[in-house]
Amino acid sequence: QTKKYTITTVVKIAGVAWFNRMEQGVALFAKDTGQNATQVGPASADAALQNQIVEDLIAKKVDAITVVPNSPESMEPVLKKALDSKIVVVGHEGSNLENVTYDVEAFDNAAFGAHLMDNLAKAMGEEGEYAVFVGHLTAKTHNQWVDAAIARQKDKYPKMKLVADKQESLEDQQVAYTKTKELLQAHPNLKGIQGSASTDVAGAALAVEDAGLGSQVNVVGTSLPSIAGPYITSGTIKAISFWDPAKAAYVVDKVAVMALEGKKVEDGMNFGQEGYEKVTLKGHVITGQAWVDCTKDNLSTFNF
Amino acid sequence: MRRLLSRLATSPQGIMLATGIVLAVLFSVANPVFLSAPNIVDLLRNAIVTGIFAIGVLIVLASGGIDVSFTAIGAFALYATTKLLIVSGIHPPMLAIFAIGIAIGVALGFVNGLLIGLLGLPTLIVTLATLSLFRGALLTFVGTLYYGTIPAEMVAYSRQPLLAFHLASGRVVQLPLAFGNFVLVAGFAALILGSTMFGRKIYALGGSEEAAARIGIDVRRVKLAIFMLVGGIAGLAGVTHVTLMRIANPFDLVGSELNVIAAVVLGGARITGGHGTVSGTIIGVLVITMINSSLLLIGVPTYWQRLVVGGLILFGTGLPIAIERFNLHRARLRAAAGPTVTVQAPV
Amino acid sequence: MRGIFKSYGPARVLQDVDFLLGPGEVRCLAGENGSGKSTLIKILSGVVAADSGTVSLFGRPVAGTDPAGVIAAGLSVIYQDFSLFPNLTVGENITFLRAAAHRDRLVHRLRRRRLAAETLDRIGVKLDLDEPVETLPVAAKQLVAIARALANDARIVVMDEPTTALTRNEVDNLLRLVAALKQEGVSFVFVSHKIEEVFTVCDTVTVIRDGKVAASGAASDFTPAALVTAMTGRDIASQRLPRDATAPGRPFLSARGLTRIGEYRDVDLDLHAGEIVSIVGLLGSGRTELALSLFGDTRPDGGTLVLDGRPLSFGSVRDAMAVGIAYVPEDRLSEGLFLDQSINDNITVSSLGRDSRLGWLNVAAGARRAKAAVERLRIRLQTVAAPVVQLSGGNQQRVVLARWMEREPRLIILNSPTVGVDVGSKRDIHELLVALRAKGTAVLVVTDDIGEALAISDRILVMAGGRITASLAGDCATEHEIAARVAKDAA
Amino acid sequence: MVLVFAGIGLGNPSFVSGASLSSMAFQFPEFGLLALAILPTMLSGGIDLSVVSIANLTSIVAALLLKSGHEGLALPLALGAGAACGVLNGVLIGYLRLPAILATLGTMQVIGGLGIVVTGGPAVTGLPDWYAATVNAAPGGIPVPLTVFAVVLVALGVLLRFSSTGVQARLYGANPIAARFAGIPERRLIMTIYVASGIISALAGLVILGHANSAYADYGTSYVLLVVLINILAGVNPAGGSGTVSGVLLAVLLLQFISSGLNFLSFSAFLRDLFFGLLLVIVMSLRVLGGQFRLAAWLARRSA
Ligand SMILES: Nc1ncnc2c1ncn2[C@@H]1O[C@H](COP(=O)(O)OP(=O)(O)OP(=O)(O)O)[C@@H](O)[C@H]1O
Ligand SMILES: Nc1ncnc2c1ncn2[C@@H]1O[C@H](COP(=O)(O)OP(=O)(O)OP(=O)(O)O)[C@@H](O)[C@H]1O
Ligand SMILES: [Mg+2]
Ligand SMILES: [Mg+2]
Repeated sequence: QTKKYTITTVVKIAGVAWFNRMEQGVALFAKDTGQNATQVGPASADAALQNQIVEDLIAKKVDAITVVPNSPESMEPVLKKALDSKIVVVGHEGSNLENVTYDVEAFDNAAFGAHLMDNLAKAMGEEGEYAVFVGHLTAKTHNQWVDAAIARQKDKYPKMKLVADKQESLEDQQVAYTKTKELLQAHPNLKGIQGSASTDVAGAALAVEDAGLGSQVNVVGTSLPSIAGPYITSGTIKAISFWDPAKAAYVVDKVAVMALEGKKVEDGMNFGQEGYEKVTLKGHVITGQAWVDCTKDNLSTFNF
Repeated sequence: MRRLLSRLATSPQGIMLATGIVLAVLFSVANPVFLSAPNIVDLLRNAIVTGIFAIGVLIVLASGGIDVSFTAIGAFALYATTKLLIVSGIHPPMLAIFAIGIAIGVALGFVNGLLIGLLGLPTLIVTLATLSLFRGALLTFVGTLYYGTIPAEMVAYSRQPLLAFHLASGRVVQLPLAFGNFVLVAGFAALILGSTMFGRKIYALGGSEEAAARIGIDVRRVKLAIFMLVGGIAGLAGVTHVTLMRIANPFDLVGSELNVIAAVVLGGARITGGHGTVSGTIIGVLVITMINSSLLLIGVPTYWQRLVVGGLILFGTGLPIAIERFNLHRARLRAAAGPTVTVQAPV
Repeated sequence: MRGIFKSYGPARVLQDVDFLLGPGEVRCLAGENGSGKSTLIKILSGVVAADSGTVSLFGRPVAGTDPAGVIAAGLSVIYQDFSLFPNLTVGENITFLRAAAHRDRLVHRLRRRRLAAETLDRIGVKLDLDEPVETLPVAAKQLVAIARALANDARIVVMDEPTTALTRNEVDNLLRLVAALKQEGVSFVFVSHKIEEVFTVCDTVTVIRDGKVAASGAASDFTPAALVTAMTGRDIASQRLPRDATAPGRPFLSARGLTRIGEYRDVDLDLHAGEIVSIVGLLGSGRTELALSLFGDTRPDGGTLVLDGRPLSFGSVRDAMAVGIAYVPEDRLSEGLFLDQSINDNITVSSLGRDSRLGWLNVAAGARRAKAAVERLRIRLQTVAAPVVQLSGGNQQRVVLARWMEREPRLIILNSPTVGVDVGSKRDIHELLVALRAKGTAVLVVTDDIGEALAISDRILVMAGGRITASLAGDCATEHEIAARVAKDAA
Repeated sequence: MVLVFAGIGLGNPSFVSGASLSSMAFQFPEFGLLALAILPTMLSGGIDLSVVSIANLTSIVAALLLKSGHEGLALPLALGAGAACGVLNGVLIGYLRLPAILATLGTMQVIGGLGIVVTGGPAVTGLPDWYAATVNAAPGGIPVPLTVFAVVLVALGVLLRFSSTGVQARLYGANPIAARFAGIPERRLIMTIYVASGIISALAGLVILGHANSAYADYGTSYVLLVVLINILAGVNPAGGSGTVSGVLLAVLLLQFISSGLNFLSFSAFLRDLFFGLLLVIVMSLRVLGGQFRLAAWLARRSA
């Protein structure tokens, strides 16, 4: 066995379902490879707290930092500091990050957004009014998905119509619920809702069901089976798409070790994880094709 | 009748009611749907958890203290209760589930009460500390995992409407049974505050703690009781939140404390203590809920929403103050009508 | 109470005090400001524990602090600071004590209203039972405090300066009531700085000086002069202070037709440099409101103010201060002092500009001035760095005065400056005002104490129903004459 | 504080190193400045919940100006924006007499919302390199933000103690009615206090801009309660009338030690919340109990 490295993954916030699943991937990687890989995250999804953690990790002299930033731009200086201290930095969900050794993306964000729109269009029969949610107006990836989705609709589904502008759920299910209720009041003909934060679809679906409109309004979006499950079963949520955070983390850590060992990532490499069998490399951004759709039919195959 | 009206017009609740009506009129001019039955029912539903919390905050404010830990207590109760049920697999009736949540709340309130009553620490300091402490303890020791599937009793309860009707469009409009919790808590608090000596002692404490001690009120015990009561109310709010959202997420609720306090203060309670009524608090809660959940309806662009919410809070705070100033001015102009203090011939 | 000792930190407040009260006895507790009267009362009522000594009530010992037990046993106290609940209504305040003492669980609204109304009837006062206490004038608050104590059917009533804010009629009512209750076997402890009251109502007297019992005996054994000597340890003559022989010059401040609707109207007033003017009147006659307008705190609705011959109007207190007007407010605890802040800061607050250059303070110079002021006004204290809350009432009032002396005002308005101040201190304050007059300051005193008005004033104005109804020369008027005018004009 | 430091040092010896100290020195000035910004408002019996929003808005203003090449204007206009926000608070609290807690709760949203309106959500990036380089530099081993913090700390400390405005602020906090009768210029004073708070927040914003090399409308949202907590831990009376900068300094350092220490020992982020709460309870209880003990000892000595 080669040298043992300390690799720490810094996530947006500790303890939520998404990053708990990611931690499973980190743990699996540690078990498989014997590396000292762990995961940490702040108590609330605040860029400032994430910066503090990375500062401390630099002082602690870890070998590699892998990071899922709340606000990629805000982290550049501290990541640069890490690179300057000879620490390997691998990003995830931060394709625009500059101060990283590599960045691993599960997929192309624009393609994913377009895919979500395809799902929504299918659920709505390619016509009618729809609305979109982002977690925060300031969240970059959410906005990329939604912008790409809207572009796709304009391009391919002319009979569909976006009502109101992007709704902000503050990543809070209660807010998604309230906003959806308002949407239903303001736009009685609403037929579809697309969510971005993992709790958006659940809040929206509950609001739709409470209004007795489960058969008329269709919800799709990004989420996890454990969150959206009850509403996928009841049929209000037609489909959710996501990528498996555990697999992403596994690949991220693998890339980190490669970089530490001085190996280069090549275009078309196989990382041995589903969706990352043939990655593309552009600059330092490694992109897979790792999105997964979950519908009523395959819901039972997921355990997270 | 006129006397009653003029009393109402000069009371804080009355002024807030007027402010709320002004806002409602503005909103319904912007979009007439605002005044439709479904929207009003939605508004009431959205006010439930804030409303229950607000009653607790009112009690603390009336006693001259301030509480910011109630959201953490609510989150603790909501999560610990649900986890307990799920992990143990027991299926008690809904009433017992609420009782568990309330008991957890009372226990945490007891911690506040001990520090505040026994050690005599200032309420803001203690509750700011326990806000952090309870939340940290919950997420460290109880868990962080989100439960998307909650116990069947809770789901069944959450599906029961207190009031429901169908619209021609096929829409269902329903007010969940949980609204009853809000009504019960409000009624209970009105009774306690208005008609029991314990309630009057709360106001007495808020008026002057020194004076209360001097007439033999056991200040420590009353404070302990207040924080246990308020903890219980927060616990109930937490469990109610679970049934409304049909999830148990330990990250929920914390962060909304200032919003709730704002609602109570808007309703006429004073940060400095001794004042506030249940009716005023209800009005305050409705106004805040209205502000927070009507922007889309009245067509405020998403990018402007935070700004507008802030602006409306300022408006909602400022208008009553302006009205009160006007009332004072008017009262002075009318003061010549008759002396308030007269000294009669000696007995 | 026997052998009572009590210290607050280094300050020994009570030393070996014995205090006895029999049934149906009215005992006066006399002493200078800060001699320890209020402290003794707090020990008696179980609010504060004595360091040593025994307290027994109706033959049973009282241990430690148990105000509820003491109240239930039949003792009620009218505190110097009233200790009312400002946020509650008059009716509730009056009945709260009794309800708490009876360990009621529920509120009995009707019974409460009846009790409150009856009690107010007994002391001959009409107040709106539903009005919150905080909006009442000071005097009405004091009446509520009295009513509350009586509503509890107490067998002992302790009155710590119950008459400070009351007018003559009300005081007479109260004293008559005390006499009547005494016949029913109720005992009283009566604290007052008003010597006449002591002799009108008390059977026995205990004098405390510097925390020790200086004299004790039947009231008939004392003459007023002897009592004052026992209290202060020095002789204080009670005659009028010398008047300035020279006629006052041009008016410093004149008001013509000054009106603020609902408060005062058509007030014509001339205040001259080197003159002391007093305004007397009943509760609610508008004196405080007039004073506040002269200090720029409120704006008159009509009329004119002329200063040094030029018309002006005040936008704020700052404007009035800028032309040399000072104001000593009525309630020194809530309006006058920063209780938890140092004596030094309390004295220098209004003249910070003097020690500062471009906004930067010369802290040392400020402290020097504060120390000098403390000596000049003979304020009794340990250090100027101590919080002002530790001072006794009379010394606190001197701190407020010292603050304004620092500004060398051209007109100083004092609202009830000697309320709750002992005879010795009162005399000192009066002398201070006379000294100010000698320096050419105009002095306006709002007071309930006709004796005080007579002792110091060059002119006495009677105010009633918001108008000035009479102007009397200070050296010709008699107490009787003024009291008659006040009562007549009010009717 | 020494105890906490030593405790963590025992747990992980590398904590007591230059690297960790310098890491901390980079972290705390950010929220330390915000804590100082709230101090004068709490001293005067008010509170300013909008400090974080002001910091973010000023960093956005500075970022936009830097980006558009108006480099000379950036600093003065950013400070001006902070002062303008202070004026807004001052008008609401001093002139319109809204309770400070409600007024600043409102302006927190208004000013934060303004940041969103201006940026349209995502972070402002693409600043000239010199800015971040300057802020993140450490001439002579002392980070620039630390110097800013130290200068503001001393300046505020001197102002509060040795200027008439400082003394007036404290006295006004102790008793506003007495302050009016003592001729303290109420409205002007409140205006000064909140403008000062706005300007210090703006400095915090400029430090954040350098740290993040971008301006983000939602940065540091978790700081609002943290800085109130710091002030209270520092012994500032929430009702007004007492509080010192030295107390704030101690509290800031203490919290930074705990926070970094927990990161070093790889404890869960939620423990940080727990510890902060516990610390506050313990410190306050000791203060009360200690006060009683001291008094008891005193009395015993006197009567002996
Ligand atoms: N004629 C009147 N009729 C009714 N209310 C009055 C009248 N005059 C005054 N008042 C009220 O009573 C209050 C006056 O009380 P206040 O004690 O301040 O007056 P004052 O003249 O200073 O008397 P004092 O100095 O004896 O207290 C005012 O606030 C006013 O609202
Ligand atoms: N809480 C306290 N802490 C420290 N010193 C106190 C406290 N309360 C009272 N004192 C001091 O005890 C002494 C006696 O005060 P007390 O209030 O009993 O005087 P008093 O005789 O009632 O005076 P007055 O006539 O002014 O009301 C004073 O010197 C006062 O400064
Ligand atoms: Mg006294
Ligand atoms: Mg008066």
